[in-house]
Amino acid sequence: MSITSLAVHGAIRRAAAGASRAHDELNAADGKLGDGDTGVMLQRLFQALAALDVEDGADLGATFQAYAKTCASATGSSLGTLVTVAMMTLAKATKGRSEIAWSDLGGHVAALRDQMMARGGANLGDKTVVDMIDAVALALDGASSGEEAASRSVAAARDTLAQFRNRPNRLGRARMFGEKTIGLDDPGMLAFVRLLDSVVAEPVGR
Amino acid sequence: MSITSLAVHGAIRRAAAGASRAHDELNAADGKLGDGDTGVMLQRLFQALAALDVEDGADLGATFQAYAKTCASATGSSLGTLVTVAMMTLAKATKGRSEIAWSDLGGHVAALRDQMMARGGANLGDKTVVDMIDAVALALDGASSGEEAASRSVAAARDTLAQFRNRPNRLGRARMFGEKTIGLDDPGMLAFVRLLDSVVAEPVGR
Amino acid sequence: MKKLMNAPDAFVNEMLDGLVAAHPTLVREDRIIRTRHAPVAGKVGIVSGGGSGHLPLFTGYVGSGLLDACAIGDVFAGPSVASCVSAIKAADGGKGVLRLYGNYGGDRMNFDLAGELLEMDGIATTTVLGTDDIASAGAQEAGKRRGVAGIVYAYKIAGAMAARGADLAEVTEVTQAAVDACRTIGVALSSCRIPGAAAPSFTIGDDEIEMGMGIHGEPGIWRDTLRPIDEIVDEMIARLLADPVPVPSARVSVLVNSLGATPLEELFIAYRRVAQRLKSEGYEIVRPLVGPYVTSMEMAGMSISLLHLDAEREALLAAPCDCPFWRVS
Amino acid sequence: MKKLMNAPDAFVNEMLDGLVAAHPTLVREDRIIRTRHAPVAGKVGIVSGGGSGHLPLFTGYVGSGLLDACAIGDVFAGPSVASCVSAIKAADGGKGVLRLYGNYGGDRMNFDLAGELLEMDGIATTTVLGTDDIASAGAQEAGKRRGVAGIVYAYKIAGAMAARGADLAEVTEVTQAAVDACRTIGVALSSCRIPGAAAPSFTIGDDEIEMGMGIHGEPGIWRDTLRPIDEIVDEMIARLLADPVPVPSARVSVLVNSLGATPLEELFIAYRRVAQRLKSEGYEIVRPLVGPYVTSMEMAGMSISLLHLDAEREALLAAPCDCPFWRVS
Ligand SMILES: Nc1ncnc2c1ncn2[C@@H]1O[C@H](COP(=O)(O)OP(=O)(O)O)[C@@H](O)[C@H]1O
Ligand SMILES: Nc1ncnc2c1ncn2[C@@H]1O[C@H](COP(=O)(O)OP(=O)(O)O)[C@@H](O)[C@H]1O
Ligand SMILES: [Mg+2]
Ligand SMILES: [Mg+2]
Ligand SMILES: [Mg+2]
Ligand SMILES: [Mg+2]
Repeated sequence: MSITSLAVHGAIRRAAAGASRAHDELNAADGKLGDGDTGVMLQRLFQALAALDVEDGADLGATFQAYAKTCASATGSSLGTLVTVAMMTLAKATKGRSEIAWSDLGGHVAALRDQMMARGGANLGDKTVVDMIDAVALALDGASSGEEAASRSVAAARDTLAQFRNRPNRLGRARMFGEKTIGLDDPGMLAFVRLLDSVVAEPVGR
Repeated sequence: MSITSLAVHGAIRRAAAGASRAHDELNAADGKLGDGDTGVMLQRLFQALAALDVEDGADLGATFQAYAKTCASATGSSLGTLVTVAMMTLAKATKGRSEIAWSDLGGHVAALRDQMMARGGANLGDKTVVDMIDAVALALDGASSGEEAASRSVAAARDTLAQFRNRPNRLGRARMFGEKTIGLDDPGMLAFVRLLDSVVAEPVGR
Repeated sequence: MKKLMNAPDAFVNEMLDGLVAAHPTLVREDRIIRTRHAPVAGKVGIVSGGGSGHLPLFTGYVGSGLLDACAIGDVFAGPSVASCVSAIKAADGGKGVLRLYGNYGGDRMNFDLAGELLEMDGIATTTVLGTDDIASAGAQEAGKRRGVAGIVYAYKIAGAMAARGADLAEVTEVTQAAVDACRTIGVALSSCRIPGAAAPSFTIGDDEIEMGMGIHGEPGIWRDTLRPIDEIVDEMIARLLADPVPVPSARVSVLVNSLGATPLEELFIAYRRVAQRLKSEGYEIVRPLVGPYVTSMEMAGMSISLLHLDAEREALLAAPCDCPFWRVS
Repeated sequence: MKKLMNAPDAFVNEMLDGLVAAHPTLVREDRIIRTRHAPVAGKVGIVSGGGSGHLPLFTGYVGSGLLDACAIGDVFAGPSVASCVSAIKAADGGKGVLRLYGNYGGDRMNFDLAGELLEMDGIATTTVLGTDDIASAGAQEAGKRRGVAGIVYAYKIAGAMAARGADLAEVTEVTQAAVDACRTIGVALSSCRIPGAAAPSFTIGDDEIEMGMGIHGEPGIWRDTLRPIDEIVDEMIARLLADPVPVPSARVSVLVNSLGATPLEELFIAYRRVAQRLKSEGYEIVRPLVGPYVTSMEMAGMSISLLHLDAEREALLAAPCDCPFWRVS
């Protein structure tokens, strides 16, 4: 059981469907402490990714590189560029391989978390999507099947959203709202949960 | 019994007081079919006129010339410039005289009506201050005392206001509102009535 | 419609103080603004004037190759007769003065009176009135039309003609011909408030647009819910082209003007369509202008002005000019 | 907050179509605008970029003696990495490219990524971030401050320095010093709406003003009922002067900027007081700028930017430049 380009593209497609469903909710969440565009941005971005042609057995590095290129052209938003960073990181890490093992997924997620932090300047605890990815990376540690990966990451993501809800945002525009952000979900974290829920709604690996 | 510079200046002072009292009403009337400034303009203008020094026995032409000069500097509004025109007309007509007879007043008013029409391009019936002045000029014809002049002109002015209320404005900005002006008083006509009421509230001649 | 101001009565004077402080090429004398070099001996003077609240109009166009002096009224009120007199005097370099201003009753009386008072001083004056607003009266009553943004073209033509050394009659004739070749129509989206006034100058619904409204809120042709700008531009261009000019030309200049609050982004979206439409009708656009040239404070809306060109007018449009808000070099 | 537009999704592209149609000195390539002559061989390139909705910023300052190219994002959103790459390439004349843009997280990531992607192509890049908004972070955290209207001065300095033939390190150093010598503070009176958004970007009461608010509605220092502009200007100037710059000077330039709907009349009333206050504090004002230089569509409000000068910076400010919205000659 492993992750191939086709499996990844299936996940991207389900994420795109999830982004459409969550469009209004995410815009509204961003409207409270940002500029209200998280939903529209993610919907457009994942639609563009889902529209790419990905063949089964394709080199994973090439697949992620194609995603990275599409992201780099399709969006200039901060969350969108973090997706670009993630895709670039995965492209480098999986270059020349047509599959990766489920047990390696946690390591890849940890690597892209680090790249996102280096690029975006967020620290853990700032209440951003990075905190979500950190929690998922930890949860995936030791997971060796798609089912395990799915259940662990979903549980970790939900817990993390709930934990951070009552903490203040410490980054970017949301930071300016200070204590007023307590009680609100960070739109990037919320988006991660919604997209992950959609991705795992069907079996992710084979 | 005749009209001297001092009598004229008394009338100007009472008109100034009347303009202050009618300030809000005239602004409101102008607000409905103009730019809402008739009250503020007349208050300022007549205060400037009332502040001039006028000596008893002064040449009427010089008195009116001083008013004309003040008007020319103090206002750029259309009604204000019509007052300037009136003052210039009276200055020419009374040059070298220290008094005029009540029986001549109607002729002077008719002359300034004609000058106002020539300058401003209004026709009789357009529902402007000119219709008011026309009515007063006619009413003054044959009046030979201050009391007679006062009662006749006040009656004519009130009648004219009432008559024109149900006709449409046909000049300037108010013209653009067409039939919507029916039922509304023209601010210039209304102002004339209010100021005239103040002027005749005390005896005008000696 | 909140305002960054002090006492409403001080609005115009404080505005003029700031204008000349920021632009030392302008000289203020009470309620007139003139160029530092005015009057220029041997040159026909160009004066304008009108109410405040329309910057850059009127006084922002005082500069070389444009206006020599300008008489300034209160917000949306004519300049006083005394200001008109001073402005004409300030512009008179001995070859006479063209009075070039918008066709509003009060302004006409004031400039006319001023001209007559100055006849005794031997200053020759002529008059050209801006009458470009096609929504304000029908083509048969073109003389009753109000002046709006198109007057900016008339300033340019008159200023360039005077700078060339033309005499008063020539300047007047060429300027009048430019006005006759110019047509404007505007749309309004939101109102403005005169400083100190209790209420906005007019009201318009949150989802409404008015076609043909004047720059002081004078009623227009129709009012309806807002629609895509392409449709609005198409109607405006159709109305402009349907209004005959004495000598039509396939070469035109066009001014897409903001009434104030409408941002540049929207003007460019509109200009894009204007250019498409005019091209598809066979016109070539020369020296287009896009920006806030004639405004009504915080009013939202825009106008389109079309100037039909001939060789002379095109050359005059290209002649150098320099004022704080418009420079050709 | 009605908008003259077509589909919200088409807003930026249609705006750019109109911009280049009206200004043939600008060339559009998808989501970048460059000068007709870019890249200029042997000259350091200056690029900027940022979200749309701030015209003339950012792309309106593409022109000689200013920016060579600009990457354009959606309204209030960063330009894509791909646009940043294209803009840098378009500006590279072989002597490297300065990336000069406002300090916003997303824009930084995008320009940084773009720079790294281009390292392989052998294009040398440096970065200077606009950080002039003193309300956005304290003086001890000046590196966290956002960039607002003061970046216009940085454009001028960088563009003039590059035009002189300075190398990338020199251009970068002098531009960074200009940013360090510049301070801005703004006030907001009313909100704006992103095209297609259901609600305004923020809300503010009908009688309220907010001191220090950012150009996207970022919260400021205080919010209270509107007061006379002289009091507001006095506080703004006091705040600007209380914020230390590395090398203070008694010669300063000042930009009084409209956020969009605030009319020129009000800007001049404000400038009048700015000039009075600065003079009474012993400053001499050089080349003041008053107008809409950095806006947020229909937002009402204004900002004041103060640039401390030295001899070199003053000369660079006076150097010729030419773009659709700013010309020095
Ligand atoms: N520098 C950053 N580091 C980590 N996460 C970030 C950063 N900037 C933004 N985010 C995440 O992105 C979310 C906002 O996304 P979005 O609204 O799409 O972007 P934008 O802020 O450009 O409008 C935030 O809620 C946060 O989780
Ligand atoms: N050309 C004119 N001829 C006669 N009366 C006029 C003319 N223009 C204006 N008026 C009178 O002036 C009144 C408006 O005065 P006011 O509001 O003070 O001037 P403005 O229209 O300049 O704001 C009108 O109601 C009308 O009676
Ligand atoms: Mg957002
Ligand atoms: Mg009025
Ligand atoms: Mg008026
Ligand atoms: Mg955004």
